[in-house]
Amino acid sequence: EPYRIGVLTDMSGMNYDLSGQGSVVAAQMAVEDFGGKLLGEGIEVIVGDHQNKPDIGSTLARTWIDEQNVVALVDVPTSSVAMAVQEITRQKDTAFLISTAGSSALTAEACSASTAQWTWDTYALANGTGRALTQGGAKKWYFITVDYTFGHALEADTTQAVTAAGGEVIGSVRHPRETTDFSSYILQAQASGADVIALANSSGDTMTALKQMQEFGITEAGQKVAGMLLFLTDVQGVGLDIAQDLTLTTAFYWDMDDATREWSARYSERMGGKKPTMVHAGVYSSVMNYLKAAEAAGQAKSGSKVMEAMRGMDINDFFNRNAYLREDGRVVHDMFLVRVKKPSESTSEGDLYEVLATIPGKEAFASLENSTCPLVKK
Amino acid sequence: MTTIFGVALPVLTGQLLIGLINGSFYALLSLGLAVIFGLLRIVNFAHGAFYMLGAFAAWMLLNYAGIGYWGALFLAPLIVAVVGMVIERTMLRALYGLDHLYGLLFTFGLALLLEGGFRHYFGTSGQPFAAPEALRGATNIGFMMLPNYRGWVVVASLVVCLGTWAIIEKTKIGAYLRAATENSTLVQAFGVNVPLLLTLTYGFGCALAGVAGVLAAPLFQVSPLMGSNLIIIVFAVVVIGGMGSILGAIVTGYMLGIVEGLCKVFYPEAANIVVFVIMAIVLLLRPAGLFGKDS
Amino acid sequence: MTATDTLTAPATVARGGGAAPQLKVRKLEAWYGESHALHGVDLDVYPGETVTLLGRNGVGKTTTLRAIMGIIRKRKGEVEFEQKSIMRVPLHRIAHAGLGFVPEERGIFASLTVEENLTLPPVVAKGGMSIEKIYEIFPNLFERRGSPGTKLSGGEQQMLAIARILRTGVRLILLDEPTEGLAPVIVERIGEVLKVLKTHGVSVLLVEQNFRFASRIADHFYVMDHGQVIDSFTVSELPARTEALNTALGV
Amino acid sequence: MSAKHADTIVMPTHKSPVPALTFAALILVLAILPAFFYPIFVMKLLCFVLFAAAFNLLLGYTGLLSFGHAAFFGGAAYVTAHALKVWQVTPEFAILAGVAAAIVLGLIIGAVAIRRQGIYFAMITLAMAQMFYFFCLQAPFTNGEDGIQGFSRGHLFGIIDLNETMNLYYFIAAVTVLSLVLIWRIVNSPFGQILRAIRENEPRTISLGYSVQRFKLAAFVMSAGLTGLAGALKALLFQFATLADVAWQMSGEVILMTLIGGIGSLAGPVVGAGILIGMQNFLATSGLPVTMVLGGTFMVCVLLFRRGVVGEILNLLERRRG
Amino acid sequence: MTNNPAAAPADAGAPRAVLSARGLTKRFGPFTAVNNVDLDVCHGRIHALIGPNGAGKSTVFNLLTKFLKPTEGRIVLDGTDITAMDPASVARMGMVRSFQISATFGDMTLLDNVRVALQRPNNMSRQFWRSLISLDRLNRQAMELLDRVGLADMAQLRANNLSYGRKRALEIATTLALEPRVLLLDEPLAGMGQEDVEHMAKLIKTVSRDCALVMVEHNLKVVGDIGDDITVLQRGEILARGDYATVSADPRVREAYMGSEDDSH
Ligand SMILES: Nc1ncnc2c1ncn2[C@@H]1O[C@H](COP(=O)(O)OP(=O)(O)OP(=O)(O)O)[C@@H](O)[C@H]1O
Ligand SMILES: Nc1ncnc2c1ncn2[C@@H]1O[C@H](COP(=O)(O)OP(=O)(O)OP(=O)(O)O)[C@@H](O)[C@H]1O
Ligand SMILES: [Mg+2]
Ligand SMILES: [Mg+2]
Repeated sequence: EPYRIGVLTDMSGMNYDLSGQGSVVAAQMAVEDFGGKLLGEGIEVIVGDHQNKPDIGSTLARTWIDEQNVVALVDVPTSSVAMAVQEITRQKDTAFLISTAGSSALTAEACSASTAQWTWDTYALANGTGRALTQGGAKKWYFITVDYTFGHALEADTTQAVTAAGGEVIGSVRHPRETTDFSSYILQAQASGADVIALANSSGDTMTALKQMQEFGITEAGQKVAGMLLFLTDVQGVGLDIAQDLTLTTAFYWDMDDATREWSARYSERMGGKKPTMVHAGVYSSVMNYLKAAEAAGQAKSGSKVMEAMRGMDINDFFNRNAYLREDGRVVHDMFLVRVKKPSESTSEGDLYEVLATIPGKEAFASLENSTCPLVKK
Repeated sequence: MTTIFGVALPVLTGQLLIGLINGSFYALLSLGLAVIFGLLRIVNFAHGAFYMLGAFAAWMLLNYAGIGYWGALFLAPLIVAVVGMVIERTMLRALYGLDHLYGLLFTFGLALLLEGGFRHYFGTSGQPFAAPEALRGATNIGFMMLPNYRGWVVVASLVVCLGTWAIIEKTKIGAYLRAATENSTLVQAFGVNVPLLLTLTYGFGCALAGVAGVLAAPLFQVSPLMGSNLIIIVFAVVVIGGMGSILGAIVTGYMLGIVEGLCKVFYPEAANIVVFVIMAIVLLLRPAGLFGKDS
Repeated sequence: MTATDTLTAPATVARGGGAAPQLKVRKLEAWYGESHALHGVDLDVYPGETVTLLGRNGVGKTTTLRAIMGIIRKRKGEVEFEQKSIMRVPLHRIAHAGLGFVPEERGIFASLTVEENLTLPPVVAKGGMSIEKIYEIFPNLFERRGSPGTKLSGGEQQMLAIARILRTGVRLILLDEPTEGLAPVIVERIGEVLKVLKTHGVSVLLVEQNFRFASRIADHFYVMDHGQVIDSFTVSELPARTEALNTALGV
Repeated sequence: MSAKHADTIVMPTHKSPVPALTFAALILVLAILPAFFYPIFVMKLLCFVLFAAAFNLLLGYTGLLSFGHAAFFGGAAYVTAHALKVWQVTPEFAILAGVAAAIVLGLIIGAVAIRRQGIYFAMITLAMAQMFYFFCLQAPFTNGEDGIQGFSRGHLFGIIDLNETMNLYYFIAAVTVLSLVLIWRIVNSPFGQILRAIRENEPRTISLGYSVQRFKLAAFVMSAGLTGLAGALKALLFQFATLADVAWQMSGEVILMTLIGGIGSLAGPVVGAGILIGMQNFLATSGLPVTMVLGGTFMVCVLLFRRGVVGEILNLLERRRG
Repeated sequence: MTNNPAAAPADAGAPRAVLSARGLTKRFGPFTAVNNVDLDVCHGRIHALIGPNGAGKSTVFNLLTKFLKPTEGRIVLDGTDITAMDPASVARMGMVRSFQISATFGDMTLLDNVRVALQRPNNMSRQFWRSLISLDRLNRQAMELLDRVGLADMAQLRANNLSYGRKRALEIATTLALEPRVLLLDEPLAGMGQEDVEHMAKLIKTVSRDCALVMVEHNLKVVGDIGDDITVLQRGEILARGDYATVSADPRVREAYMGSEDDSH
């Protein structure tokens, strides 16, 4: 029986653009590039649509592992589903290669020895942007925060980075998730006189807020806008006209060097011209490195053994720079601070970012010092 | 500076105005729902999907046909109306004689189908859509900068709402439609082409959602899911106003927009449930809704 | 008339003065779902006539009216109005041909006021009564013209149901049990209205259980049983028939 | 006429052997099912069977369409999960806590909603459940999008280890069967008879002196409690409770299950839950757009198969006979 | 005028009134539908309300059964003031009304229809844990009631399959199950064929022996045959009252209600 790699993603819901079909293609590319054979057996990529429901995701994960010889689960957007799947991969000691899910909890109290959270987490994005902008002179911050655990955490993480870099938070306002109208909050933020208005929310809300900020002429009046959690697809969604000059942190941008361009060109070809997001690149990199590690470990069944092998391996590639896998499952690698181009600067449809700075992995991700992961030995 | 409960007066006035803008959407959408419910006794769960369809139609007109905002303002609702009428003719019609719940369930399925379809073909992150040149920028109206486009939204929605109300309450069409909800066979026996009237009404109700969609396109992201959450609030608005009451839907729509705006200033944590709380209170005190007639 | 035109004894008195019938119904059958309610009804209404359908409960009188009007779509046979078949005419066109209908359950609309109810049916031809005239005949309605239709008492609703058809200018009215639930004085008044209609040349096809009422105003009678017309006679034959009728109707 | 005559005409309501046989068959099927199907999948199915049956108690027998049952399902799941994870009580108490929470919620939502009927009722329940959704989203104990995850199922009565799959299976199967029996009993009881009367003709029931509102509220709360039981079992089974269970889409799904299976029969929701859950599972790996397929199914069911699978079959059998 | 509130409507020495109303008035906005009406209904007698259309008969009826709230006036049932009570509690006190249309449980058998009515007085309505078999002990009583209205041999039919007249009979059977002390019937004969009318009139007469009965009816023949006390309403006020002979001889009644119709038909 061939080894199977299960890409468990959202093929019909709100994460479809960010992950979805692109993740499937990226995983297939990795398998092909690896040669299509692992430990003498074939490798197959299978796909599941968890419909953003943890019960469907976890049932699928279980049946895959128990009945279909799935040795690695890949991607898994939606943090509740990822958390549920992680419980199963931990029990069954199956490799879990997270790319889309960004909840820091996955490598904190809920961490697992067979997991690698490959691409990003909320801490890294918030922290990267917060620190970089404050160091750049924007000292006074105002938050528009989505009112639930996720937003609160994002705000707290950023605040920490901002104050550490010598800035201060002069106010914040909480809004309900999936708000259609941000003008009340924008007015309050505008009145605060802050240098930076930070959006501590996620894609749908961020996009609406950005659109409405332009109406109120926020950036024209000199205030900076920062998205704490913003993906390439979001920027494409609102358009450069509105997103221009936004500062954000990303793990990957297709137009950084020859290596990224080469891979992205191959990806685009298979995806009807679409550019890869960091999630897609992360899926490719994680699957590729997983296969190498499994080959090195001489087996694929035990996910934790593969991860152990991976920890002793060089996992750098076009996506991973200065990268290593930590015992809590976090893949530490360099992150990049980027600025969204103005429409006049953009030369082609996918030409969206200007890379401002590289954030070294050690600074980007939360250190192990305060880790709540039981696997971390102190 | 004058303050009320510790909030500066200009901020408060600004919020009131903004609430009115939000209310414009509630009013337009709940009006469409009320028209459809009041006259067809169908709870149009697909109303949010038609709203989305309106926005997408505008976007497609721009991107595939090169027709701009002003053209879309007329064409997009028309497209939505046609889609609505086709659905009414071919499917919804079969449900008229049945329990109202079936209409609700059918349109619920329709909403899933439409939203799912758009999600499948257009993804979820949405499409950009710019406001027309003429309405960009903002005007200083003393206590706040009012974005021009928002001013336009208020005016446009008021005109559409009042026009609709006048047509339905002040002409014989309204009487036909109300009578037809009670006993359509008899009205038909009197010589009124009820089936056609119903088709047109459904189309018109959907077109109202379409108008809201076009108006919303430059404000919100044009995305397949834009209507699915809004619709539940709009339901609440309709219930508060009194289901089927045209005037109730309009007035309550604007009113709740304002209340919600104020809530965002004084107690933002409750902003997303304030409408539902009001609904529960209204139902306890006046089961038929603020403007509803007791049955 | 040929023998097949009617199943009953031919009328001894020529009806309609040689004119063609205004409404001609032949072999009309109708179904409610699977159940066969009419088994071939034949009847004629001549211009200006008041014709009464008699019969016990449940024999199909209402069904006959509904089938003529086209409210029941599952039907067979032939209905001609003013020499044109109306079997294929859609329901909403039938009123425009000149047929008016007053249903048994009155069909007053709760969401409309009395006056709105009154003006609801579109005027299909000239010659209908004016609103003023109607209010003159039914002063109760004038008094209550602003209230919701269903807030009227049962009898007032019945008056309203009749009154609103008078406005439309139809030439034949199908009237289903108009006196049900009415006080004797009002019944009398309705009788007078029907006589006024006759002077205007409007024909009426009346369904009545109140035989005494019908006998005072009708020109011709049909008796129904089991979804068929079993007897037919004109008003002059009435005295001779009373005995037989009483048994047939169970009076 | 004498009462003696009366007795000869009316047969006493005989205890029909059919329900007992059906339940016996059900137990038998449940006993052997794990041999053929993945036990976790069967357990999930059972949770939804119970959910749909509890929902149908309200819709099918009282004629009230609730669009807010997700609140009871998900609410109970959260409370059970919280009880297991934070309070660390034994599973039976965690489940009881979940059910109690659902009952309290049912009382609150029901008290407001039963004042109206039909679609009004549906929309009020929808709005109230939405309020509860926002509460769950914002309340810290639910952990927002992550949900409450990763707790042990513990030992039933402190003895039986529910982390053993088959132990869990028999526990869930037993609870489900008992609950179905209970629902069957409620429907076929003097109380159920009054519910039927209310559905048939509410004003008449009032005029016979019944406080209809109380009966409706009682039915609503019973349905909420049993729905809560289903949610609690699901939390126990999957070892998590998340927002997906309180979202209004979940209310939509349970309606779809009932509709597909057939409203107003006990077997309907059972079949419907099976079909929908099976379909979701199948669609997950089929590559078809799930929402579109579900939406289309909904429409087709409403347009063409309003009686549902079970209803259509019964109807067919009846026609054969008639 | 007879409608002087001070004057006791019933003669001294007449049977005690079970239900009495004093000064009953109902206004709908500016319109007075019922004005200052006094009524006394006695055990074992049939009290008929007649009057021209729109006189306010149904409104009085609705006031008595609490389906409408009186604007003014008092209603006393068996010595208890019920003016402020809701319909369900009044029903529980033994005052039961009929509806003009379809007041049966269509999908249930006749037996079940009657049993539903019997469940409440027997305290068998809340037991959700007991089986339906427990209701069998109501069968004997239910069958007796069906027997009284002549429906015993149809006990297992569904109510929907009954003819109009029989539905009304069934309705009366369920109503009797509550052992009403006051029974109110609004146009019980409307829309019935001649045979049914006679049957129903007999039934009403029988039933009235065990309760006080109020009936609104246009069928003068029946009113003349079975009515004991008759109250004539006109424009919301009492025009006349007394037995049939007295009332029908009153010229005002003849003018307002009967018209030229003679009472001998
Ligand atoms: N909607 C219906 N569905 C099924 N059967 C019906 C329907 N309406 C009437 N019937 C049946 O059709 C037959 C004829 O009914 P119809 O109403 O025409 O009688 P009718 O002569 O008008 O009686 P009545 O004097 O009681 O009004 C009856 O047996 C009746 O039960
Ligand atoms: N809810 C209401 N609102 C306004 N007016 C009403 C209402 N109910 C009744 N009326 C009016 O009160 C008057 C008395 O009505 P009621 O129904 O009591 O008459 P009735 O004596 O029963 O007549 P009928 O014999 O025709 O049934 C009528 O003029 C009616 O229009
Ligand atoms: Mg009839
Ligand atoms: Mg009346």
